[in-house]
Amino acid sequence: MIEAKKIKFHFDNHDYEALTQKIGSSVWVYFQGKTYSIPATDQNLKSRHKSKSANAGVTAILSPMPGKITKVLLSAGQNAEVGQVVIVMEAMKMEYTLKSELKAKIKKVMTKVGDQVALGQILIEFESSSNKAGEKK
Amino acid sequence: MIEAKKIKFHFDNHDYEALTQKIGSSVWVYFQGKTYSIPATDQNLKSRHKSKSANAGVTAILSPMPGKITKVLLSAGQNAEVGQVVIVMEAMKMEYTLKSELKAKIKKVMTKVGDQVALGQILIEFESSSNKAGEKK
Amino acid sequence: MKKINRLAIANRGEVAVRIIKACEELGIETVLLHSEADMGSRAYRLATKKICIGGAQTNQSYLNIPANIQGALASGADAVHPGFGFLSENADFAEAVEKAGLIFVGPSANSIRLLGDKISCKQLAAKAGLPLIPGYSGKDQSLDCLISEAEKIGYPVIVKAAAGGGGRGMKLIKNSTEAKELIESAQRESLSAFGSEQVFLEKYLDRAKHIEFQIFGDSSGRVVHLFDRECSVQRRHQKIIEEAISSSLSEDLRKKMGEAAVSLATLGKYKGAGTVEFLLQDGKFYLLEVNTRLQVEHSVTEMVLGVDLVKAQILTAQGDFIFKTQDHSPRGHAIEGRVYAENPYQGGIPSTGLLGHVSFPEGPGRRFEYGFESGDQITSFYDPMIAKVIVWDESRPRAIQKMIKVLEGSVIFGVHTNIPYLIAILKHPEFINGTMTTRFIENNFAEGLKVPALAEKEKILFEKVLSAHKPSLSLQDAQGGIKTNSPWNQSWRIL
Amino acid sequence: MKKINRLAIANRGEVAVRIIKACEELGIETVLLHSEADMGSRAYRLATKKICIGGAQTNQSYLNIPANIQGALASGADAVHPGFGFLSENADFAEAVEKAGLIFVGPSANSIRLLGDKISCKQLAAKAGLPLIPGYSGKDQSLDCLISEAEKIGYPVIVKAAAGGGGRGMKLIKNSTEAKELIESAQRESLSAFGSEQVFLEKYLDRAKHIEFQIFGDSSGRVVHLFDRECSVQRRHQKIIEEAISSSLSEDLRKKMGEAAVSLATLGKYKGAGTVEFLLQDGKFYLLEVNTRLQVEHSVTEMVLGVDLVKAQILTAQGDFIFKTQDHSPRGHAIEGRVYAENPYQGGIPSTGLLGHVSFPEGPGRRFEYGFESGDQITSFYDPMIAKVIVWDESRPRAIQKMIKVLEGSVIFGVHTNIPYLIAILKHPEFINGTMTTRFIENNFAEGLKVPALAEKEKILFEKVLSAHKPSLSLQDAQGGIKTNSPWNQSWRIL
Repeated sequence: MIEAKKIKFHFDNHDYEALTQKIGSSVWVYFQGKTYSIPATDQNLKSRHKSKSANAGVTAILSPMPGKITKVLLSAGQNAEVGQVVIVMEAMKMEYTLKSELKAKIKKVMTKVGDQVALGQILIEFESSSNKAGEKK
Repeated sequence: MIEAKKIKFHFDNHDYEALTQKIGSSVWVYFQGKTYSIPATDQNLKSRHKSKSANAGVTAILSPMPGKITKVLLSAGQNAEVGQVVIVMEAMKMEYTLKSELKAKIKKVMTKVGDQVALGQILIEFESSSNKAGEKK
Repeated sequence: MKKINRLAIANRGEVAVRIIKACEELGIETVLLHSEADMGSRAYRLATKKICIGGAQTNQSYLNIPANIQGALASGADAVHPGFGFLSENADFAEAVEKAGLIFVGPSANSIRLLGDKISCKQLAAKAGLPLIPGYSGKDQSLDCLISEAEKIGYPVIVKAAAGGGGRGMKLIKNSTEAKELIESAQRESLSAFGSEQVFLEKYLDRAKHIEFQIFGDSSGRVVHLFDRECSVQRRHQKIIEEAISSSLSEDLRKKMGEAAVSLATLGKYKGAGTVEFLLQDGKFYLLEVNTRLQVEHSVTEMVLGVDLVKAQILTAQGDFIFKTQDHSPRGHAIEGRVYAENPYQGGIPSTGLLGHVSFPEGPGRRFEYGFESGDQITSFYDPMIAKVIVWDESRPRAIQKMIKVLEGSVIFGVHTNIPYLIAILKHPEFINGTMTTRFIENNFAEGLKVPALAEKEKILFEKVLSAHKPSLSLQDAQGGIKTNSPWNQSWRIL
Repeated sequence: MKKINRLAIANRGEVAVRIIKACEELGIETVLLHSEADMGSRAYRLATKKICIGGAQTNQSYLNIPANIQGALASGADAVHPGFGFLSENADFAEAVEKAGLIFVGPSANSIRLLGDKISCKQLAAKAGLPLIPGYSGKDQSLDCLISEAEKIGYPVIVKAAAGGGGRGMKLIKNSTEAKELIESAQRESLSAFGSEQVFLEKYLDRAKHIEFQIFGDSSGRVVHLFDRECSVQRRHQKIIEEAISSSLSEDLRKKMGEAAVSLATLGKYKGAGTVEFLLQDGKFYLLEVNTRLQVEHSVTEMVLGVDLVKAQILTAQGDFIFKTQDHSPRGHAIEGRVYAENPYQGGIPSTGLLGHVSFPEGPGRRFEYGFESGDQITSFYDPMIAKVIVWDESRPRAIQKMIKVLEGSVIFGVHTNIPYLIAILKHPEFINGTMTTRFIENNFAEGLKVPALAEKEKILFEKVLSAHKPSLSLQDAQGGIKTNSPWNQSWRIL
């Protein structure tokens, strides 16, 4: 692993120094008591952005964190209400419920109880034209 | 500056781990609560060794540390007695006296008061066939 | 009476490191009983020996009693320290350790059953005359029964794991519509975390302070208390900031609560380090529960009292140590902040990943306990607490000021942490005044933190940083990290 | 009464870092007044502002009064902290700071003159009825006079810098033949270190313990003591290991010595942190000297008493702090080991160079104060002390045990250090028994350390290390480093 680097810059008659390190696809920065992380793979982001725009009619619940699915409460063809719990997952010994943010019909359930899922993995696909779906409680 | 590296080895049915780093011409090693430094330039050492052997009739007082010469008590042509103070130097705010370890005539004084000298720098050259000369008090 | 020469640690993370340090100082070898996922951890690197006892899933390793016993025996250990969490309050484990001929560093299995089980503890406390919170702790654990008992108590009601602790398996039920879901959730969490799905119900006290007493029993049956801690700053019943000693107790109240704690622990024949937790509301205190183990926040007690509780545990297990309460009086003020791997700008969502640069600004009266270093992975298998930052100073205001500085000087790259959240709490007037209750977070930080606007100099820095790492990269303010559902939505770019 | 907003530090190394940390916690900005040689140092990186005040040679920078004053004024500082060593006991400097309209963090110039000058201090102490060591402290500083006075006192005699401290400008004269050389040497060192060549003579007490009392005076003239330290482990009159509190004092003696220290400091109208040093021999104590400044070993007092002496200094300088002695009583035991950049296998010869990896094993009751990090140069211009390792534990035996572990876990690459020497001292029966006198080093470690023989596994490791760094290198055991005069003499090779 490459060490963190110091970066110096000048602004408004002052010299500043920050600490920075690229880890995976993010660049981390520490400056004046605060830590920032900046995604450094805009290629990747752009392509995902485009593919989403292209399928504007489909929305989904993505996994908000890596973890284990402990409960799936609805199945394909069923309707989800706004605020209804659709998925329960566990991460770092805490349980998180994923609720639907829209009233919509489920097109596909893409996970099952016991699955280890990754951050951003699609869990539920809706048939809907809304573009908001799934939020952590 | 390159980071210290871990090094693993196996001996007598045990796995061990040490920390190591090359700094300048030395390799530093930390193992089981002890720190070692190993000169990593034997080429250099060998050549100095040889040149010394070739001039076996000349001995010298070398500076045992980097520092500043604050007093030179004898000059070329004078005789040093065993234990006689020849040079006084200062390093890290402490004074160190360099005494002659042999009874010999001084061939050349190669430093003067106020000089900043390096570790191993020749300060006094003797005319003698003895091969021990100059030791820190 | 038996000198411990090699001690097995049935735990991981920072507490495993804490135990290793204590053993090193006592000249005791350590054996880390670890899962497959923990070979890149500080405890793994520091332990004298390490034995892999199973897979990453806790039921395969850290909650697996036979695997732990087998590992301890195979390593030639003569004692087992359970740390906190996992099997630390599991009486069967304590018993299995003793049966295997090893010393269990903790109370007897009997004490754990009496005091650690929340329900039997309440029964014992009632005998000892301690004030209890109204609730239900019956044997009928059917959903119907639990829901009807909750109705009887009257909402809000808390459902808790009988074998639990640390906020896991604990849910606040505000009304009847969410009762079923939350009770089931508590049962599942309890099963996963503690291996038992028994729960109980309590009336929720809505303006209470969390005050707890450190107790310590020697092998002769004598129990003393080592003063109090306040842990009112909690989120989802999980402590975030702890202090010693509480600034909310009168000397009279401190004396009464301390005596209550000691009388209960004495009745439970308590040995070693433990904690009696209370809620304090309107000047009245109620027993909350007893934790029959070392507490995460033991460090603040150590700093104000000048004791080493982990060494005391080990020495007591050997039979050669006695705490004399009269020798101890608190001095100054200590605060602990738990550093969680989570994103404070997204409601505390867990954050996992490869750790990069990690550094803490050491100095007088500062202590850093951490389990992971640069190059280690933070996984989703275990508790999100990756470090503890502890400060001591001569007074509470000075300790708060120091803590803010120390947190600002702490750098963790690779996962998001709650450090900005901790700083915001420390700067809140209610915390500064010491008037916070267990609803402090709910009342003041329900929305989480807002991503602060970037100053011009920060934008310039980020531009420079990105071009240093890779030219022509666009920039997204990710102090809040990737937005959960739509990572591209809220980015901004330097044009 | 005036709040300090920006404080200039007329010092370097670990004490500068210590002052910066205290200021950070008090919300005070810092200005490092540094030499050209100190831009690669931790204090340089941590200070809010830095001003270069001159060349590497101390008389051009750290001993240059006008340069320091000018730097402090240019930076907009409102106070100056002198640290220890350098100008910290220079009354002219204190005066110059005050004349420039800045606050001097320390006693008044008058107090420094009265107590800091070893000769006037003895006169004051005589008035206060303190027991003094027989000696000569007259104005006639001619070599002839000093030699004849030494003869009168009777060898062994110590010659000391009147303005000195820290073992510099101090020599032990064992007989008349070495008197001239050593007196001259003391004068030169004194001039170089303190800017004055005045010396005095004292009878050498050959089985004495070094015991000192931390004193603290508030702005109202009230002086208290904060208990004692023992610093008997000295080499060339330079302290190596210090402890608080001394294990050699009866309560009666502690009371008497503490009262003597306070009465002398009160007579000197002492303000802020200072130290009254005594020698204790055969149950009788003698005034040694007063240090009118923060002491290197202040940290051990902080750890056993629960105080922050640097913050107390700054707060006292602002006029808003008062130590109340009755609030303080010592707890547990603290030990400090000074880490010197020197080669313990060659009689402590200084070691300089580029620092590589540096790490300290943090943990409860451990404190590390250091001025240099990986990538910094250790030069020959300044004091060889590059770090301090301080531990606290509940008892002296436990503190010793902890200190050994902590030193073994400390890694410094790039310069040789006295860490093996410190460990050898801590393991010596005389130290463990607490019976050591100031001649402990002379009696037990006169020869320095012997390079230990290498075990087979170490040889295998070294071979592996060398081949990893560069194939076909030969190996020389250099735990003792390059032998001074003949680096090739005592090498050994793997064949």
